Amino acid sequence: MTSDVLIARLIDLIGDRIEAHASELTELDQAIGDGDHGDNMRRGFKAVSGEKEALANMPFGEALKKAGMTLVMNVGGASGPLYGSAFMAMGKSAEAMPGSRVEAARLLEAGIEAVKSRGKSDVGAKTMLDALVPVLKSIEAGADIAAVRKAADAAVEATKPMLATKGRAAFLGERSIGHIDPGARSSALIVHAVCDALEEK
Amino acid sequence: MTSDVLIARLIDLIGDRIEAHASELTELDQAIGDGDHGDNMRRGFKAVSGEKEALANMPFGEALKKAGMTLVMNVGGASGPLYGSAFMAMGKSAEAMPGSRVEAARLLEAGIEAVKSRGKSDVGAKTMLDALVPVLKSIEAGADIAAVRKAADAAVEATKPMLATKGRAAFLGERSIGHIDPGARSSALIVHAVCDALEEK
Amino acid sequence: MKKLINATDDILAESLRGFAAAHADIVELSEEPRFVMRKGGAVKGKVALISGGGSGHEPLHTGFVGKGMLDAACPGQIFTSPTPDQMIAAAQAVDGGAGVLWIVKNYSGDVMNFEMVSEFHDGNSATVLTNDDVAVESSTHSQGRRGVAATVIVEKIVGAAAEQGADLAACKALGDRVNSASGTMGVALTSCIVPAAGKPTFDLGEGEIEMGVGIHGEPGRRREALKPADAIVGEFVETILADLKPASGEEVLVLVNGMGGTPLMELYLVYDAVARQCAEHGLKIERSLVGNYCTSLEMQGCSVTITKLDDEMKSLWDAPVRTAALNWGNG
Amino acid sequence: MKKLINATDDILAESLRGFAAAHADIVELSEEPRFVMRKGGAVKGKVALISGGGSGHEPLHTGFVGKGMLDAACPGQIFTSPTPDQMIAAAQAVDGGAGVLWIVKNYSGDVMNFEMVSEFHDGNSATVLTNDDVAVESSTHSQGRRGVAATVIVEKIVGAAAEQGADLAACKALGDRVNSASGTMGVALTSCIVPAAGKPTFDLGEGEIEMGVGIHGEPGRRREALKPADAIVGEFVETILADLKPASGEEVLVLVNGMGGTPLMELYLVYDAVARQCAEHGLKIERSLVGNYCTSLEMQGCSVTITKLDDEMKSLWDAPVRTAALNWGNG
Ligand SMILES: Nc1ncnc2c1ncn2[C@@H]1O[C@H](COP(=O)(O)OP(=O)(O)O)[C@@H](O)[C@H]1O
Ligand SMILES: Nc1ncnc2c1ncn2[C@@H]1O[C@H](COP(=O)(O)OP(=O)(O)O)[C@@H](O)[C@H]1O
Ligand SMILES: [Mg+2]
Ligand SMILES: [Mg+2]
Ligand SMILES: [Mg+2]
Ligand SMILES: [Mg+2]
Repeated sequence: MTSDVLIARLIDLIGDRIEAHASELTELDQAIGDGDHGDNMRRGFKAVSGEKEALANMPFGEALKKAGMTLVMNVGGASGPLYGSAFMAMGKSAEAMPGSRVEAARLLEAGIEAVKSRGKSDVGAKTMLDALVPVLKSIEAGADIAAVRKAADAAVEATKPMLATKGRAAFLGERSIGHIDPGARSSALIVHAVCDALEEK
Repeated sequence: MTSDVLIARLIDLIGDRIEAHASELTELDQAIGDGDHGDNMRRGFKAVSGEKEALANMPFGEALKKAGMTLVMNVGGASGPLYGSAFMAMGKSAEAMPGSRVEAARLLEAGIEAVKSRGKSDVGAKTMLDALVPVLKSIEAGADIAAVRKAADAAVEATKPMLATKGRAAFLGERSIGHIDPGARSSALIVHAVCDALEEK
Repeated sequence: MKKLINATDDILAESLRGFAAAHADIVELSEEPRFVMRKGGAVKGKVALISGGGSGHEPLHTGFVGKGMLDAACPGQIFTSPTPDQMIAAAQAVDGGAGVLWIVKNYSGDVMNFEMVSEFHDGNSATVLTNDDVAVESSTHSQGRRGVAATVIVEKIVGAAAEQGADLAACKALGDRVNSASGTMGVALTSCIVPAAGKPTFDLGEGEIEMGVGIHGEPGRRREALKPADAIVGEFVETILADLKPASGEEVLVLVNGMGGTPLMELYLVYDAVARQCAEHGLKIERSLVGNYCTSLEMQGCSVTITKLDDEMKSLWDAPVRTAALNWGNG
Repeated sequence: MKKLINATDDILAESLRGFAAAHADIVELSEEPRFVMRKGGAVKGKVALISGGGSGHEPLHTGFVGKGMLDAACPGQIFTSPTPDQMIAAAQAVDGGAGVLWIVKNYSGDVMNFEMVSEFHDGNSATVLTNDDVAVESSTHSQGRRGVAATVIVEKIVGAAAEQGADLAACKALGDRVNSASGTMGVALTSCIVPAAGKPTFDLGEGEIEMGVGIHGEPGRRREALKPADAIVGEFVETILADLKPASGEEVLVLVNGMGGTPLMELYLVYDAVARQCAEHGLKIERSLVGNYCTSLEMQGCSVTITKLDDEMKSLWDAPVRTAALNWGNG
């Protein structure tokens, strides 16, 4: 798959998955947040979809940067700057489509680092990082696509017993325990969409 | 029964009956009014009860006038001026306890006339007059106490199909049909209490 | 019933005490008999404006007591007209020698109680009866129309005139003129809960609204399916304009009034709809007011009032007012 | 979901249009990127105060734009922080050369978006982060406390100082001081409904309340049985005073803030309870504000804020302000 095709497929697949799961994300956010995560993600990736043509014709890194900026300027909330910064950082870290597992891991790592520094957070705080970092680890450990998917899903489940210490859920203290983190779930959805795109290759 | 005993009994019996049926009156008023008739009546007759001692020691007519004034100054709404004016007018019409059926009818008639002129209304408008006037007619027709009670209850039921043209229910137009008028019901309650007192004689 | 209250019987007393304490620079409270008056009481030589009515419509009327608006307000029990003793005491406290103008919303209870005042109290007085609610066609009943949110506009405009020295006859004529130039219609999305009743006055299904509702949870024109704000406003504007018959290009004041439980965000959205539709009808909105002014406890919903304006009314609307709920033009 | 709206996606745009039209004498609206600014834009030589945050808290912040308060407000989607482009455009429009003071409520989303502004836009600026919510004990989380209704007080007092010519450093220091002198706690009787979600954020039983709730329907300290207003206020006052540790006889400002769906009658009743309890604690309420100022859509409930006052803060509180939601002292 050429870079332009991959970019277009990624945009479509991520957009579809977010759209299909928007109410689920909102419900998760209603339990321990403010009930807007589904709408935030949908608005952001709709805006990215609106730029599909232009993005597909950019170099891979530039497209990621531009998509990140679009997320920042359209999402708002916590997820806007976090996903936005992640995509921008990934775009900065790699000019072209990653050609190997190692390059793919480097790309994701750059995104994760951006989330950590933007969110002043790390794994264990019951956030999207608790989905993204296990996925990175599984890639680094040589997992195949099916195993990466599994790692993402397991990581999402694993946020359930966590006590939130970052984001809006942190205000709940103990009451945040027992619920899946909406940002972890949306991260897993994106991971799934990327896996689908890669399988089409 | 002497006038003072009768006055005290009337105050107790009317007060008890209103208290026991306050929620019923409110529910009737919720359907075609504003849901305060039970509370209005209870507040008014509680205030009258608070003056029982003083009222019992007054001449019958004076006690009625004073009770009417107490209703006017404590009830508010439509029922305050209406029942208040009725009691005041009855007090003006008779100095002493009515000694005969004819005198009793004259007393009630004075009250009814006061309601009509205060409310600029007459029978058929789905108001308390549609309970009071049939009761007066039954007394005039020579009914015994049991029959007076029946007349009151039948009159209350008969307000159900009426179209309200006076009071708050009038704003409902056709939608006022099918509901009992709360003021007719409270009038019947008072009539029942008076019948009880007379039976104790 | 979920309310921020202590005992049902104490709601009114405690709420009024809180109101008087929060606005001690503007009002004084008499607890027995119950009335709120402009701080300092009677203003010599000025017509005294007194309004009153059942409580539960706050800020109406207590929130409109102060310089440039009401001299006193008599709050009755919740949804129950006040009693004559309150009105008499208020009149004695604020009559500055130029007479009293009673401003009364057209409900039989209110009308009768205010009527009784004249039987106990003499003094120079006149009454303006507001009856702006166009929801209920007047032919189907003999009670006339209800007085609702335009009462606020009457109180503001006549209050300004009285403050500027208009005499009793002029105040009365002006009040009648503003009332006749006004039409209101409302909608409820939910019922209010009268505390003494403890449960909703009516039950609306999840997808239902009550069009033409009053401010006591009285049913209105009809119950129907929830519809978009534009459609609700469309019916309001059509009905009001059919009644007011304004000339094209006529200047109007628009009041979008919340019923108590509807957030400002929705009220401004309704105002946007009214503004669009007034423009389509060739009307010029010269003044506006958006907020909770004539409420019905915690009811969700709103009403729209349109008042045809002339230059005198416009300048009186703009005149200084200093009350708890309306405050502008003060140095 | 029952709301006075047309389509969910149009709520914000239509509501802002209505707001701007109703207050055209005070504000101007930019639709894209979205911000509301003081009519006339930048005031030369004056520090520009800009706030922003998710919508659904009206009148916060748009209702506080105008002379003596904010120069601009950036409304995000409902309960969602605005995006950096809005802040940048607002800063460009209102910066009068003396720098920009950002007033931001402490939520990670808001903080991150405002932080990003500095990465795209340079210019002299400082930030006041409000975090007055004492409901959640700070030890149990690392997010710090939420910014809630005291934000209104910060905006009013710093707005007055900026209007009087205070420089950026002084405005920033004052804002931090007012914030530290303030504590807030809230309660919900019902949940709000985020339009895009279409159903209540949480379910409270008929006899339940959520103590320590935030302004987005986030759960608070605990869910418990409905209790009398005095008991609710008792817990608020104890918790706030434990945090503020005022001296006996200390002067305070009290804000009783409605969450959007609670009528004024109840808010004044709550104020009465606060006044009684402050008196018991030997505090002197020198200033007060009662009404819907920092809301949570149609949520029923309220919050109480207590701010320790000094003479400077008192005089700045009294200084003229002319906005849609606060208006006093104007000739
Ligand atoms: N400081 C942070 N670091 C990492 N992720 C965070 C942080 N704060 C929030 N998040 C993530 O953002 C998600 C919430 O996003 P969203 O609901 O869109 O924003 P908001 O919380 O502002 O309403 C959380 O579920 C969490 O995964
Ligand atoms: N004009 C009138 N003439 C006679 N009775 C009336 C009139 N208006 C109202 N009523 C009576 O008063 C009753 C309502 O009383 P209440 O609920 O206490 O007052 P309000 O209607 O002011 O809330 C009605 O049910 C009716 O019987
Ligand atoms: Mg959220
Ligand atoms: Mg009634
Ligand atoms: Mg009533
Ligand atoms: Mg949010």
